[in-house]
Formats: sequence, C-alpha cells, structure tokens
Amino acid sequence: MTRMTFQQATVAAIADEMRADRDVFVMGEDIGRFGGPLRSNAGLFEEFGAEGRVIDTPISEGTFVGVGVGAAMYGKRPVVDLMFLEFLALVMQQFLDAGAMHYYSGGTQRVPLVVRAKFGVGPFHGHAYDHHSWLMNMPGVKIVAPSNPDDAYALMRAAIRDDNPVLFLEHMALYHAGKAEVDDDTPLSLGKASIAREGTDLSIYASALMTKRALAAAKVLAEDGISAEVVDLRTISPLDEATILTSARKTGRALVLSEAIGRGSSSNDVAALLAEQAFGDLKAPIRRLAPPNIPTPFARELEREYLPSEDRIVSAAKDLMG
Amino acid sequence: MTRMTFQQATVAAIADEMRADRDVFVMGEDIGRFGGPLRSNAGLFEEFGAEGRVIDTPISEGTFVGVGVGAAMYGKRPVVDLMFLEFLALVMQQFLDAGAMHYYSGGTQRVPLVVRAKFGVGPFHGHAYDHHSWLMNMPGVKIVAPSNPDDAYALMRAAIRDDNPVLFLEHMALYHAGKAEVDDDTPLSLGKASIAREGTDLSIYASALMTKRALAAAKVLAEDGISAEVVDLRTISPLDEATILTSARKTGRALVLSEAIGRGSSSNDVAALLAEQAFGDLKAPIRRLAPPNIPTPFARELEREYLPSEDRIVSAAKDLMG
Amino acid sequence: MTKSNQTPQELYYLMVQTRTLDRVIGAHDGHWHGLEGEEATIAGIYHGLQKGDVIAPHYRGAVSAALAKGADLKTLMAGCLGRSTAYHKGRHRSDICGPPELGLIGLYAGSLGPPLGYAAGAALAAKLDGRDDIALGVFGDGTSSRGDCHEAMNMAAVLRLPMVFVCQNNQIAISTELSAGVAGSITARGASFGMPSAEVDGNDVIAVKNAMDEATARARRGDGPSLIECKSYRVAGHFYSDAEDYRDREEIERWRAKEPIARFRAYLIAEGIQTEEDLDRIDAALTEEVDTAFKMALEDPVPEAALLAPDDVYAEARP
Amino acid sequence: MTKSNQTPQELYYLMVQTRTLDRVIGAHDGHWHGLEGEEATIAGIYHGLQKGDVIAPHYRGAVSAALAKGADLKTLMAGCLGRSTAYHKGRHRSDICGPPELGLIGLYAGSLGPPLGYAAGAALAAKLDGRDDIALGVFGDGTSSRGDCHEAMNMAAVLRLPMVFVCQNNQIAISTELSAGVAGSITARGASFGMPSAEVDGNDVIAVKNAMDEATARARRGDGPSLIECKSYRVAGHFYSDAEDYRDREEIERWRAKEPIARFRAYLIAEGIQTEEDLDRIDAALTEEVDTAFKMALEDPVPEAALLAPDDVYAEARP
Ligand SMILES: Cc1ncc(C[n+]2csc(CCOP(=O)(O)OP(=O)(O)O)c2C)c(N)n1
Ligand SMILES: Cc1ncc(C[n+]2csc(CCOP(=O)(O)OP(=O)(O)O)c2C)c(N)n1
Ligand SMILES: [Mg+2]
Ligand SMILES: [Mg+2]
Repeated sequence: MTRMTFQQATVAAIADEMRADRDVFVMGEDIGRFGGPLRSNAGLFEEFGAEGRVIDTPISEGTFVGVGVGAAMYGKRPVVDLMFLEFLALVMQQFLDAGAMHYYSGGTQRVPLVVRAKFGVGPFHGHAYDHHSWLMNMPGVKIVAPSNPDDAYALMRAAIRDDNPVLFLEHMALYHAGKAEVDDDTPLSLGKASIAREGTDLSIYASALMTKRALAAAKVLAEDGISAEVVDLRTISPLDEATILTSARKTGRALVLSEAIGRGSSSNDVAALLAEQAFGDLKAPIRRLAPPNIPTPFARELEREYLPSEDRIVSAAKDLMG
Repeated sequence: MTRMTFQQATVAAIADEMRADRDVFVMGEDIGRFGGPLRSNAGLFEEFGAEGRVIDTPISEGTFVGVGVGAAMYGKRPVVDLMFLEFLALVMQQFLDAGAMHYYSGGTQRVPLVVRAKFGVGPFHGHAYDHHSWLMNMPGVKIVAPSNPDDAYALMRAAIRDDNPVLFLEHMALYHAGKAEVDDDTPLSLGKASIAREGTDLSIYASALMTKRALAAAKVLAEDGISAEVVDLRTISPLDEATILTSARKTGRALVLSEAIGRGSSSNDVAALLAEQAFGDLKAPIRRLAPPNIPTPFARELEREYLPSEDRIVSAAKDLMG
Repeated sequence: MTKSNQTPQELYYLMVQTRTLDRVIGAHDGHWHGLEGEEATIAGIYHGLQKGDVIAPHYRGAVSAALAKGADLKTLMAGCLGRSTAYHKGRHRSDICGPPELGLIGLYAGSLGPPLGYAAGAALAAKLDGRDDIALGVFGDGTSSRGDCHEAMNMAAVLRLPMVFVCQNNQIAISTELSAGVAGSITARGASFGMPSAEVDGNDVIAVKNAMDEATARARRGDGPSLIECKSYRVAGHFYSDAEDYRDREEIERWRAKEPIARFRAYLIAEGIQTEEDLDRIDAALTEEVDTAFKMALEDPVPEAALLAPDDVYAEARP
Repeated sequence: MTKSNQTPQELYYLMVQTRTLDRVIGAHDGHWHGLEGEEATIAGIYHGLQKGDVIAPHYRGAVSAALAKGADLKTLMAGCLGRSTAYHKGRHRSDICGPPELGLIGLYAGSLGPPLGYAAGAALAAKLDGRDDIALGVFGDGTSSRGDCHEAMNMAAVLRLPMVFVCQNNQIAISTELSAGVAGSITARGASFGMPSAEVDGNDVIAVKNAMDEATARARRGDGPSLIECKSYRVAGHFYSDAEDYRDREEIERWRAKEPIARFRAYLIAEGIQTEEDLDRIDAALTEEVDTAFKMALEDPVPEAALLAPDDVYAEARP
C-alpha cells in the first residue's frame, strides 16, 4: 500500500513488470532521458536505460508501434508510448493487423503489446482528442481506461501480462490530480468493470474522467435523495456485459456517459447492449450524455462547455428519474 | 431512365459530374488505362485522361487521399478511389483533418472530397473488410452506402456536390449483380434514409448488401403474415434520425443489421438512438444482428456463415414478434 | 517573383518580427514553441511568395508564415489566445494552424506529416488549373521521419508537381537529437526521389532566400519539385517552459553566439544596405506593433460557449 | 550461414519449386499472383536463412519464403484453398500470410507496407535477446512508395537493427509502371538512410544470393541494416486471370526470353555443377511433389462453419 498519483501508479506498474520480466521493455518518442511528456516514463531510463530497455524512437508512429507488434510476435512484451491519443489515426493498421493475428494464425500467434496514450480535456491544453472508440470495431484489440491510481496500477500490470494488443488510456486530467492508495496486491485481469459506487435508482456508466464526474454527481444526487450506482467500465473493449446488465436490471434506469463525441462513441455499445438485453427491466429510456459532434475546441471556455459536466450529469439523472 | 448495374451507375454519376464541372477529377491506384479493379473507373480514362483529370498514383494511400484533401481545399472536387475499404486504416488522419477543417477554420474552409471504397463479402474473394464504423466517431465526415444502382447514381452525384469529405461505399456483391432502372433526375442530397419497403409489424434497419437481404427476408416474412418495414439508411453518417425514429414509433419493433462486426458497429448508433428516443413506443427489446467479433474469415464456408443471412434475418424478426 | 530592391529590408523585417512575437507570446504562454535561432530560416523560406501560393508550414514558424502571406497580426494573436475574434473564432490554435483563405495549411488534428500531402494537393490544383502558383511543404528534422514526408516527395516527383519541400533542420525534435531521429541525410533523401536537393546554412538568410528563389522559379516553370534543407539549431527550448535538462548548455550557447539576426544586421550595415539607425527604427517599430497587437488581442472577447454550434461542423450547400 | 556445397542445387530447387507451384495454383485460382520471371530473385532472397530468422516476405513469393523456412507444402496449399487443415485452419490466406511459428510475418489485414515495421520489431527482439538472428523485410517496387518503407528503413538504421531490406523490383505494380510509381531510385533511398545499398540483377540467382550473404552476415555481426534492390520483371500477369490489356506484349516476350531458370540451368551445366539429367530429375520430382500435395490439399476438409468460434479472437492467458 502506497499513496501515488495516477502517473506514478502507471509508471510503477511498468517498472514492477520490467523488474519481474526481462522481456518487458518500453519504447516511444522522448521517453528516455527526457522521461516523456507529463513525466509519463519518469525514472525508467535511469533504472533500465543501460540495459537498452528504454528505447527512444524517431517520429514514425506507425513504425514504432509496428516494431512493438513485431517484437511482441517474437517473444518480447513491449510497452509502447504513443504520447497522445491524438496520434491513434496513424497506427490503426498496426492495431488492425495485431488484433487479427491470433485468429488468422489459427491460434498460434500471440501479440502481448501495450500501447499507452494520454488524452482528455485537462490541464495540458490541446492534445485532448478521445479517439478510442474507433478500436471498438476492430477484432482482437482490447481497450483499458482507468479512472484512478489504484486501477491504473492494477490494469497496467494486467495489460502487460495480457497476450493481446491493448490500448491503455491515460487521462491527463487525472494524471497528476492527487494521490490515492495503491494496492500492489490487487489481483490482475482485464475485462472487469467495477461498481465504483452502489445505488438503487439509476445506473451511470462511465470510464476515466467521466467516472470521476459521475461519482461527484452521485454525491450531489444523494443529497436530493437519488441513489445513483456508478459503473466504472475500466475495460472498454471487450465490455463486461454481465456487470453492465446486472446494474441496469437492478436500478431500471441507465445514463451512459462519453468523453468522445456522441456519434460512433463506444458508449453507444453500452446503450445498445442494454436496449437489447435489459429492455424488460428498464423503467425509462436510456439516456446518453456526450460532447457535441465537433472536434475538441481550443478556447478554454469552449473546451469546458464541450464535456459532460458534473452539473449536466446531475440534471440528466434527474430527468431520468422523471 | 436507363438500366445499369451498380458499377455502371457509379461511374456514370462520376462521368456526368466531370462533364458538368471541370473541377471534378479522379485519382487513385490503377484507375487510368487499367480502369480500376472490378472496372471501378471504366471509361473515365478514355474520356477525360487526355485532360489530365484521371490520375494514377503511387501506392501511397495517406498521401493520395491527402492530395485529394489539399486539392479540395483549393478549388477542386476530387473523387479519390481507395480501391478497397481494407485500406481505410491508412487514411484515418486525412479524414480526421479534413473533417475538422470546416469547424476549425471558423467556417471558411470547405473540403469537397469523395473517397470511394469497395468492400463487402462477395464474389471478389478477400478484401471484404467493413471498417466504415470507425468514421462514425469522427466529426465532419459523411458516410454513404447505397444498396442499389439508382441510389448509387444519385448519391454519388450528391457526394461530389457536397462540400464535405464523404466516404462512398461500394459493395462488391452488389457491384455487378444485375441492372436496374437508374433515374438521372433524382433530386440530389445526402442525409436521407429511404423506406425501401413499407411495413407495420417491425422495422429492419440496414444499408448496402444488408438492405438487399432485408428486402428478401421481408418477402419471406410477408408469406408468414409478418409485415416488415425496411429502412435503408443510405447515409450512415450523419444518420437520418427522423426517418429512423418515425419507423420504429410506427411499428414498435426494431431489428438492426450490420455487415461490420457487432462491437463498435455504426448500427449500435441506430440502436442507441432508438433506445433513447423511441423507447416509449417499443413493444420489444431492440434486436441486433451482426457478424461475430472476428476478422472476416477466408474460407468460403466461413465467410458465408459470418454475415447475417436472409434466414437469420427472418428468424430474428420472428423472435422479435414473440 | 524577382527579388525586389526591398528584399534585404523585408527579410530583416520578417526575422525581427519573428523574434519579437516569439518573445511576447512566449512570455505569456509556456506552451509556445520558441523560434530563437531559426529566424533566418523562417524569413528566407516565407518571403516573397505570391497570393495563390499555398504553404503547409512547419508548426514552428507557422505564425510567421501566415504573416508573410498577409494575415493580420492582431487576429493571429487572438487565435493564439483562443479569442472569438480569431480567424477560427477561438475554435482552434493559430500557433499551429493559419487561415486557409490566405493559403495556409495547418495542423488540424495535430499530427505532423500529413500536411505535406495536403500541400501536394494544392500544388496539383494549381497545375490542373494552369496557374503558376506553387505549394511549399515545410517540415522539421524530426518530422522527416514520418512516412508522409517520403510519400509526398515521391508523389510530387512522379506527378511533377509545382512544389518546394523545405526541411527546417534545427537538429533536434523535442529531446531527440538529430542522430537519434534521422539516419543518413535528408538532402540525400530528396535526391533519391530524383529531385534537385541542396543543403544550405539556415542561419544565413540570403543563402536560404537564394535557394528558395531557384526552387520556386523551377516549380513555377513547371519543372517539378525540389528540396532544400536549412541547417540551423533550436536555440529555444521545445517550448517556453521546457526545463531542457536533456541538453548540453554549452552547445546552446555556442549556437546562440551564431545567432542569425545579429549576423544579418552586421551584413546589412557592412554592405551599406541599411544604417544601424534604420535597423534600430525597424526594431522599435516592431516591438511597438507586436506589443500593441498582443494587448489588443488580450482584451478581445472569449468565445461564448453558448454559441458553440455543432451544426458548423458540416459545410452547408452554397446557395 | 556459410554457403554449403549444396547451395547451387538448393537454389535451383527453390526456383523450380516456385515455378511449379505457381503453375499448379495458378491453374486452379485466377486470383493467384503469378511468379513467372521472379524465380531467381525469390530463391536468392530466401535461401539459407537460419531457424530464428524472421521474414516479412513480399506477398508475391510468400509461399516460397515459407517453404524455405521449412513449412510443409501440402499444409500451405491447403491454406491457399481455405481448408481446415491449413496452418491457419482456413481462417486466412496462406498465399499472403505464412505460419508465424516458422518466422513468417504475413499480410494480416491486407495492407502492403506495415509488415516492414513488424520485421523491424522481430529484429529488435533478436537484438535485445542477444541472438544472432536477423529479420528480412521484402517489398515490391510499388510498395516502396508506402511511407512504411521509409519509416522502417530509417528506424532500422537509427536503432542499428539486424535487418536486411530487399526490394523485389519487377518494374510494375498491378498496371502501374515503375516510372509512374517510383521517382528516382530505390537503391538511392537506402543509401540516403546511411545504409549499404546495392542494385543487383534479379534474374541472376547467384548475384542475388551473394548480395544477400553479405547483407545477412553484416546484420548478424551487429553492423546494422542494408538494402538490396533486385531488378527483375513481372513476366506473369498481376494475377492469373489478368487480361493485361495495359501492357506491351513485346516487352513481356523480351523478358520471358531472359527467364532465370533456363539461364541458371545453362550455368549449372556449363560449369559442370549439375548434369542435365540431374536437373531433369529435380524438375520431375518437383512436379510430382507439388501435384501430389495440391491434390491432397484439394481433398482436405473445408472448415465447419459451426466451429467458427469467435472466442478464438483473443489469446487466453497461458496456464
Ligand atoms: C505525428 C506526430 N507525432 C508526434 C507529435 C508530437 N510532437 C510535437 S512537436 C514534436 C517534435 C517535432 O520535431 P521537428 O520536426 O524536428 O520540429 P521542431 O520541434 O524541432 O521544430 C513532436 C514529436 C506530433 N505533433 N505529431
Ligand atoms: C497498402 C496497399 N495498397 C494497395 C494494395 C492493393 N495491391 C495489392 S498488390 C498491389 C501492387 C503491389 O505492387 P508491388 O509492390 O510492385 O508488387 P508486385 O505486385 O509487383 O509484386 C496493390 C496496389 C495493397 N494490398 N495494400
Ligand atoms: Mg527539429
Ligand atoms: Mg512490382
């Protein structure tokens, strides 16, 4: 048990895995001596640089993620830093190929690759784009988006141990936003949502920063006598369908949050799943809250308005209660 | 009024626009003398080649789509052939940038670009991947997927006249699959779904090949006394929400088809929309039919099983009727 | 474009303008990407283009590129500050994305590299229209490692596009030294695509300007693309608040001593092209101009969130 | 790998094997990408690799690459036919994607270019492990225009990876002639990344083999990547059912006359390395072997659709 920030927990998980397994190495732009933007790889160069396990690369996203894929195919467990999720468009083919390999090889090929990416509206102005939803419609790829330091630690270790290509999302508004207890004994596995707060009146589905806002909103709602359950998806692909359905069946109401624009958002999968498999238990229409279908705006004032806020979550929940 | 195949209608639409507007030109790999795989540009080189308006390019997808973006920024109306949708992963950044330009420029920039792509399980073995759903979650981009020659003609003309980047999908199983009347006076515009068949008991949502199968299934259902309405989305992004909702409100039941794998499919947007805005009118859970979450398999037997078939559409519809 | 008698003064003006706005914006915004050390390269590249020319500038120097194409200083600064009076109404960043209506292709979704392809498209448009306009594709040494760079050069050479590629080689990319980013030589890459390619001293504004004149003339004549590699040094940090603990202080100081404005100043005076007083006057005027513009921009209104209209994402059909 | 005394015979074997399977598969499947004219290049590239070496072959020649790495002929053919007995169980195509367990990196989702990066990753894995294994990245002239090719070469050179890049330049890409796809020279591109780069006659199997030996030895020694451009000609159509109305018949016939197997046969006989009878015997044995394998593969079962298990898309944790 140690108190750490999200950033520290993420780096600690990588360092612990690097100590445990010589096949784990890190790679990306400016992650060596520089330590990565926002200190995303701080300390790794000092500990593992001399062994050649901290590799700075040229600005060639497709190829350095591709190098990760190839190294993962032949025995290594690379943790590749994409820097920002903004650059996901440049490495789609690599995810597509890597995701197909296990199936297409007849089950012989494994691709234990983690690609990390910072994203999200936050203190680091710009680079906010949330493009992860594209990877939902890509077979064989996993997507993880922790909402707190403890999960960041456990999920990063699980992602490194997973034998599939994983996109690991690091929200910049959570990155240095205070320390929390990190339990390094948490059992490790991907694919499980958590009930971040229990409730009985409605279920709020969220991940990353949206989970934090949902939890804040749930507090406010509690003061008004509304008991909101917050389901933190944690693994966005594949979805933990059982946990998602159980919650909605219990509460009968669903509010689905998204930091990505609403159209084509991964959150629509949650809504569609509920509409198909929890329909009979729903007492009200499913409610979605997401930014408008525009690129993330630059001006702080617009950026703020763009994301679902605590206030808007509260008022959507109240609407839902009718 | 002429009888044409889907392929002929698409090329005729491009040729008509090229005759009408000197700023329209075509570009892509092997579209010149060769005429493009599956004759996708047949005849254009002969008519417009000498004017330099049929441009063969090196194998540089990002850049030739990028050249399309740049030419569209500065006065031209390029129709770029990506060959197969299989290569969409290579041009995501170009779509992302192009889609953002109008908004980010403060409204001064227009990007009248059409990117064509063949896709779909069909006679052309391989190259089947349906990746279009990725572009749903990309602001400013439109997606069009006609299901018949007449729509292909009208929508291609509309896409070329549209001042936004458009992905135009050409299903290879529809491409040479018989001629139909093509009305060259159809009023042109993107963004409208059509009621391909009227019905009262349930609504089936589809596009491209799935529309054809839905129509076939609807005939079978009619024999069993079930009246299925088939909504042909035609424009997948943005969705024609009004038509989608009106149909479900009328029939009270919704079956949503997808040729893309179910997870992250654009069809989940349809389901989520209905769950949010037609919930009160629905008499049954929304039903989704899509391929399993695996890459398109190669063996003909697997490929066939992979897609929602007429039979499975019929039986899902019957389930839905309870 | 023939070189006017005014060229030396104009180059000097652009160099000092670049330095002045760098200091003013940098003092305000720690994320501003500093231009110190690269003023000669920037001025030499962007001086003297014609109205229909299109530029995909390297992001470091993009504001100067917009100014050279006639953009309004105050409006650009409002864009750096996210004000509603900006060309883009506060929706984007004018530090990396200039007004397209003036021929500027920016970083829309943030990725370095693809704009080189867009510039090639603008060049193709000019060629199809039979105009003698050209396109410039400018990129950093780090950006040269993007596949886009290779694809765009090959495409421009195969299609014989009226285009000039310029590498703004400041020998570093964030913290990555040239040798850790770029194998071999960027000039040799240009040559490997069969285009005239030359390395010039990026701290010598006249050398950059001469190389540009030759390349742009060639492109306007329809003789196809060229590459110019301007070798210089990023004296500035990656951005203003960069702690720069990854770099050798002495090397920075060595390059600071070679700084291009003092060098050009000395040249102008020695050659009798300008007097020291003339140049001082230009400096003072620019300080005044940039300060004023920045202050005005600061007072401009921020965008009203309520006006954040999602409908604007699609261009409507023209009436 | 030192050249064994067997090398000439083995090269001959690989060349004839390539030609034989080309004819057999091509006669059955109009979409098969013909290999005629490129047998020397293919054999010269893939002969004599060691077990831990990894190949990202060009798709045209990928079956020969897999055979050279020890894959079973019948199982590969079952893969071309989509049979359940294939390495991939009928889920994919062994014409473009060989068994990874034998060191083959294929076209998984169909795009040319990215496998060069995967090969670089395999090279990095060997380097990190301290093995003397290498990776080959092979690509066509058309594929050389993909940015991936440039990025992979730069990456391999910067990281000094044990890798050999080989361009299988058959002077055409579908219908696009070399000059419409490739500006300048592919060999010069390799050189521009600071790596040893050489053009060889791709119809001369010994020349290809010698160049490969030098490059692989260099890579195994830890001295970094090289590029070899094998200049040859696609005598075959793009695929077997290609109408080829875009090409000059006479040019094809000119190159057919230079065909590499006859040339190598003549050399082997003239040098007294093999007798005509020996070679005839190899030819006959291969015809028999390939025919038999193909017939067996044809009789193999097709995959049962019911067994199409979506769960197999993710690798389960190892026990
Ligand atoms: C494709 C892409 N990768 C990474 C980044 C993040 N990034 C911003 S600036 C920069 C360094 C660019 O180096 P260089 O091209 O040499 O330009 P310089 O900063 O030296 O002017 C990087 C890596 C980006 N914007 N785009
Ligand atoms: C990225 C990508 N673009 C286009 C294609 C379609 N395609 C398949 S083969 C081919 C030609 C490749 O030319 P080259 O590399 O010269 O190989 P060759 O066919 O001559 O052996 C093309 C364009 C593809 N598979 N991948
Ligand atoms: Mg630089
Ligand atoms: Mg070729």
